[in-house]
Amino acid sequence: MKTLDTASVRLDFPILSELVNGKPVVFLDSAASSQKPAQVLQAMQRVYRATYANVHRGVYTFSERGTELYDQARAKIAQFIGAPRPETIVFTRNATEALNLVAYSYGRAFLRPGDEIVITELEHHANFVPWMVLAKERGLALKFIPLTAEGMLDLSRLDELITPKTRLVSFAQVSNVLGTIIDPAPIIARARSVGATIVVDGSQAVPHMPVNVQDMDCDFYAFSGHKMLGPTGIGVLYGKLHLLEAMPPFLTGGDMITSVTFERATWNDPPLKFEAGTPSFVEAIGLGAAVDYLSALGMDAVRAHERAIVEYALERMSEVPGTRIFGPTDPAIRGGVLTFALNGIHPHDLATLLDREGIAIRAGHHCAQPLHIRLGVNATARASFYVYTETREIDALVEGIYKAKKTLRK
Amino acid sequence: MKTLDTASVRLDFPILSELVNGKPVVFLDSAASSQKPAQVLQAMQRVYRATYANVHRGVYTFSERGTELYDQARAKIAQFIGAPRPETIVFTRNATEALNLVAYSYGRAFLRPGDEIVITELEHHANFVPWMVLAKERGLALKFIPLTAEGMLDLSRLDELITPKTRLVSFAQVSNVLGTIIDPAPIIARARSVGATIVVDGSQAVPHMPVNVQDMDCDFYAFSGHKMLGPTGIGVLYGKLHLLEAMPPFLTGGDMITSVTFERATWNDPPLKFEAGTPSFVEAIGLGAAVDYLSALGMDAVRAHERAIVEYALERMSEVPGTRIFGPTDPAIRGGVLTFALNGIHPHDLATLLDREGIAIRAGHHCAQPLHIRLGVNATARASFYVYTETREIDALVEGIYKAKKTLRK
Amino acid sequence: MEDLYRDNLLDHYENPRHHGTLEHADISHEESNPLCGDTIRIDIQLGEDGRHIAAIAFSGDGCIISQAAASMLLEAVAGKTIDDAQKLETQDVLALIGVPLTTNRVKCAALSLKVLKTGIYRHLIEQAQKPHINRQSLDPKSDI
Amino acid sequence: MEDLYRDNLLDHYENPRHHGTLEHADISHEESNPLCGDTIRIDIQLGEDGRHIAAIAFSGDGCIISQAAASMLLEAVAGKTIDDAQKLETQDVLALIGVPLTTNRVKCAALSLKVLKTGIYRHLIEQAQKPHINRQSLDPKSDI
Ligand SMILES: Cc1ncc(COP(=O)(O)O)c(C=O)c1O
Ligand SMILES: Cc1ncc(COP(=O)(O)O)c(C=O)c1O
Repeated sequence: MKTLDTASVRLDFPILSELVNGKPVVFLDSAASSQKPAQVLQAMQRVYRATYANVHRGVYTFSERGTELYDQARAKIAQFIGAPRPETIVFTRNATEALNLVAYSYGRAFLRPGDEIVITELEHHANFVPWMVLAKERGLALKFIPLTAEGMLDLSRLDELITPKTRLVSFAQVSNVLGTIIDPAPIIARARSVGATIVVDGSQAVPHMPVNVQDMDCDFYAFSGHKMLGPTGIGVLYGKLHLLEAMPPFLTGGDMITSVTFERATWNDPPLKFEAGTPSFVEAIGLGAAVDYLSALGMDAVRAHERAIVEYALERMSEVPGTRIFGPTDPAIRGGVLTFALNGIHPHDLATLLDREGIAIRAGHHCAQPLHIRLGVNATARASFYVYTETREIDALVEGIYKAKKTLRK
Repeated sequence: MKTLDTASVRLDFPILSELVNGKPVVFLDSAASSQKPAQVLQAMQRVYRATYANVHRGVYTFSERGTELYDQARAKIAQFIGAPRPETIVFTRNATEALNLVAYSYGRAFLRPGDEIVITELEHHANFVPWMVLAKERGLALKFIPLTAEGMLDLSRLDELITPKTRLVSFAQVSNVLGTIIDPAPIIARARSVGATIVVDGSQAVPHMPVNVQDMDCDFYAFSGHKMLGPTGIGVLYGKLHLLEAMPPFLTGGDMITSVTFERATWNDPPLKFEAGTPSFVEAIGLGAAVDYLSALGMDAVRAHERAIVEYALERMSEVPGTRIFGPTDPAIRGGVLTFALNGIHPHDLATLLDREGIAIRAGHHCAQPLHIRLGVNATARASFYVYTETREIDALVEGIYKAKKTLRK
Repeated sequence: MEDLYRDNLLDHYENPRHHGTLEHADISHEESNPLCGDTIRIDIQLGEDGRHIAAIAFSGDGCIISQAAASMLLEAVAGKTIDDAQKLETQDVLALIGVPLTTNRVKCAALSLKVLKTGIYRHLIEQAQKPHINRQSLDPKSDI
Repeated sequence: MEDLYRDNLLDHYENPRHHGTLEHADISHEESNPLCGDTIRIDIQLGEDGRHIAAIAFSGDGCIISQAAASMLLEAVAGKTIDDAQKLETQDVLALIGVPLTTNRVKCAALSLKVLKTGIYRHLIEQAQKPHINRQSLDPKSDI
C-alpha cells in the first residue's frame, strides 16, 4: 500500500501557507469542510477561462466540451464509489439535498401510513430532520438504533427494531461527532431480510476511506463534494437504477423532461430526471478533479494516514487533565475526528482562544443535537483531520489547550 | 447615463480571446449562460486560497470571514434588486430550484383543490412544469395568458383569466425565446385586486436591466447567477418576509433549525430556514462580485447597450432571405435575444455549421416547448447578447448564415 | 463538402429511404429529442412469423443528422428480424453515418434507434401478456 | 488578560448577576443558540402597572460570552419598563460587553436579548387578546 507523503501533499494546498492572527494556520476542521488542492481549483478555472457554456442543450464547441467534461466527472465519481454505471449518480447541491431527494421522491411515493423508518441516535440533522418531517406528514413511525456507552451502535436488539413494518432504514457510515466507523453489513442484512429500502449517509466516509456501494449493497448513498477536496455547491446521490427509474421526479423544469405540452410532461431518464435546470456542472467537474486527486493518493493510504493521526491525537489528548473524549478509543473503528469536552471551559470559548494561536477547531453540536442529548452535553469541541494533517498540528492543539486553560484560570 | 465601453469590458473576460475551430470565438449564447469576468473568478479563488472554511457554525477566523463574505453577498444582491432586507434573499442552486421552492413550500401549504394558477404561454419549463405538477397533485386548475401574433402577452381578457378563484399568478419578466419585455404592472395590479400571490421569473431580466422588486410589488422573484456573470450553482429567491415566515421549510437538515430533539424540531428564521445544509457560499460570494461588476457598469447602460445590439441584429437579419424572426421587432420592448428560423435549414444544422466559424448560437426549443407549439415549430435558432457583444459579431453571424446556406445548397 | 455535411448524408436527408407512415402497423412508436423537441415516429409491419420486419417507415422532421440517421437505420433493418434490430447499439448507427459527431449531436443520431428499440420492446411486452410484470418499472418514462 | 476574556467579562461569567429562576413569573421564555444548542431562559415579574420589571432572572449555561452578556443585560434592564427593554438592539448589548466580537460570536452575545424581547413580545400579544391577529404570522418560528 502507498503511504501518504504529507509534506508534499501540503504543497498542493495554497491555503495551508496562510497566517491566522500572525501564526501559521493549523486547520483542524476538515469534517465540516475540507481545503482544496490547486488541482481542483485549476480544473474549474480552466472551464471558466477556456470552454465555458451551458451544458446539454448546445451543439457548439464550448457547450459540447462542457457536456463531455460533466459526463466524465459523473463517470469518475461512479467509479470512485464502485457504482455500476454513471446513470446511477445524481448530482445535488450537497448531502442534505441528496437525502431530501430520497425523502421527498421515494418517501412520498412509496411509504404509507403505518410504515416504519429506522435511523440511529447518532445521525447528523441532514439524515434526521427529513425523516422526521416525512414521518409526521405521512403518519409513519420513526425509530432509532440506540448508542452504547462507548459511542457505537447497539445492535443487540436490531431484530426488534427492524421488522417487516420497517420500509426504510437510513444511517451514517461514519459519525461526524464520535468518529465511529459503522459496519454496514449487519444493519443492511437485517434491513434486506425484511425488504426495507436502505439509505446510507456517506458524508464522512467517502472522503476518508475506500467505499464500494455495490459491495455494501445499499439502495441509496449520499455525500457532499466540499468535504472531499471538492468545491462547495455539489453533492451526490447514488441510487440503484431501477429505483431511480421508478421514482417520480423531485425538482421539475428544464433538462429533466423529454417533452412538455400544455397538457402533459414526459420525464427524462435518470439521472437527468432528477437534475432540473442548469446544473452545477463546473462544480461537478471540480469534484471530478478531487476524485482524481484522491485516487492518485490511494484511499487505503488516506485511511491509514488518518488512522495514525487519530491514534496519536487520542494519546496526546488523554494526557490533558479534565478532558472527556467522546466516541470509540480504538483507532481501528474511529475516523479522523476527535470530539472532546474540557472541564469548566465551554467549547466556544476554547475555539475562540485557540483561534488566537491560528488553530481552527469546531465547537457546538455539529448538527447532531439528538446525539448531544444522549451524550448529556449541549456542545462539544471537535478537531478533525485529513490528508494534509500532521502530528505537529496535534501538538499545537494540545499546547493551545494548555494555554487556554491558563487564560481562563482552569 | 454611462455608456458601455465594450472593448474594455471584453478585456475582463479571459474566454473571449479563445479560438474555436481556429477562429476567434463569437459567443452568442449568453441567454443560456453568460461568460464570467476575471473579477468574479478571482473573488472565488481568493476564498478558496486564503480564507476557506464552512460558514455559520465556526467561531475561528476562516469561518468567521467566510460567513461575513457570505452575508455581504446576500446584502449586495438584496440591494441590486431593490429588496428591503438581506433576509428576503434565499440562496438556491438556480432559478429552477427557486421556483420549485415556492411551488413545494408555498404551494403545498396554501393552495387548495379548486384554486387556480395563472401563468403564460411563453414560460420556460422552469416556470411551467412545477405548476403543472402542483396543479395535478392538488387538483388545481392551470390557466394560461395567451400570446398575440407579435409575441406579446394578450392582456385583453386578463379579467376573465385572473379571477377571485386565482390564488397564484406567475410569469417571466422577459421571455428567453421571444425577448419580449413584459410590463408587470397590469398583471400584478389585476392579481393584487383578487388577492393572488405573485411570482415573477426574472431569469432574463435581472442580468439585463434595472430591476426593483419593491417597486414592482411582486411576492416572489426568482433568478439564476450563471446568467448574470456569476458562477454556476447559485440562484436566488426573493420573497416578502411575512410570506417566508409563514411558509413551512422546503429542504430540511443542518443550519435551518434552531433546535432538534428526538421529538420535535424548531425552524430557524428566514432566509436560513430555507437553506438546509452547507450552502454554495463560495458561489454566492462569486455572485456578489458579479453584482459589483454589473453595478459598476450601470444597469441602465447595460440595457442601452443590448437594446442597440438587438436593434442592429433585427436590421441585419431582416436582410437575410427566408428568415422568420420570432417576437417583437420593436427594440424598445425586446431584450437582447434574437430568435429565428431559416427556410429549409434545421436550427441544429445551422448551429453546427456556424460553430465551424467559431460562432456559438443555440438551437432547439430553449426549454419552452409549449411556446414552440404556439409558434408552430419544433425548434428555433437563437442568438443572444450581453455586455461584451459587439456589432461586428452580428456581422459575423450574418456572414456565417450565408455560408451555411451555401453549404446546404439553400 | 467534407465530413459531416458530405454528400452521402445530404443525400439521405434530401431523399430519405422508408419515409412515410404505414396504415396497418404492428408496431408504432414515437419519441422526441429532449434537446430540440424534434419527433420521430416509426411504423413496422411484421411478417407472418411475427419476427421479420416486412415493412418499415419513419416520419417526423428534424435536423439533417436525425433524418439521415433514421433513413440509414431503416435501410439497415428492413427485412431483418426484430431480434436483430434489438441488438443494435448507438455505435452501429454512428458507424452507418461514418463521420464523427459531437456529444450532443449523438443524441440526434441516436433518436431513431431509441424509437425503434423502445417500440419493439413494448410490443414484446404486450405479446408476452404477463400481467405480473410491473409496466411502470419496465418503462422508465413515467409522466404526468 | 487583554480584550475578550478580560476581567470584567470573566467576572460577570463567574459571578453572574440575576442568575436563577422566578417562581411566579409573568413572563417566561427560553430559546437556544442554533450554533451550539446552548439555551437561555429568562423569567420576569412585572410591577403593579404591568410595565415595570420588578424582578428578572436568567438560567441555562453556555459560553462566557453568552453568560456574561445575559448577566450584563439583565443588570441593565432590571427596574426599567418592558417598553424600554423592547427598544434595545444587538448594538446595545455589544456596547455593554465593550470589546469587539466576530460575526458568529455576536450570536452568542445576542441570544439573551432575543429571549428577552421575544418573551415580552409574546406577553404583549397575549395581553392584547386580539383574536384577529394571526399568531403564526407574528411568530416566525413555526415548527413540527
Ligand atoms: C426565463 C427563464 N426562466 C428560467 C430559467 C431557468 O434557469 P436555470 O436553468 O438556471 O434554473 C431560464 C434559463 O434557462 C430562463 O431563461
Ligand atoms: C454525517 C454527515 N451527514 C450529512 C452532512 C451534511 O452535509 P452537507 O452540509 O454538505 O449537506 C454532514 C456534514 O455536515 C455530515 O457530517
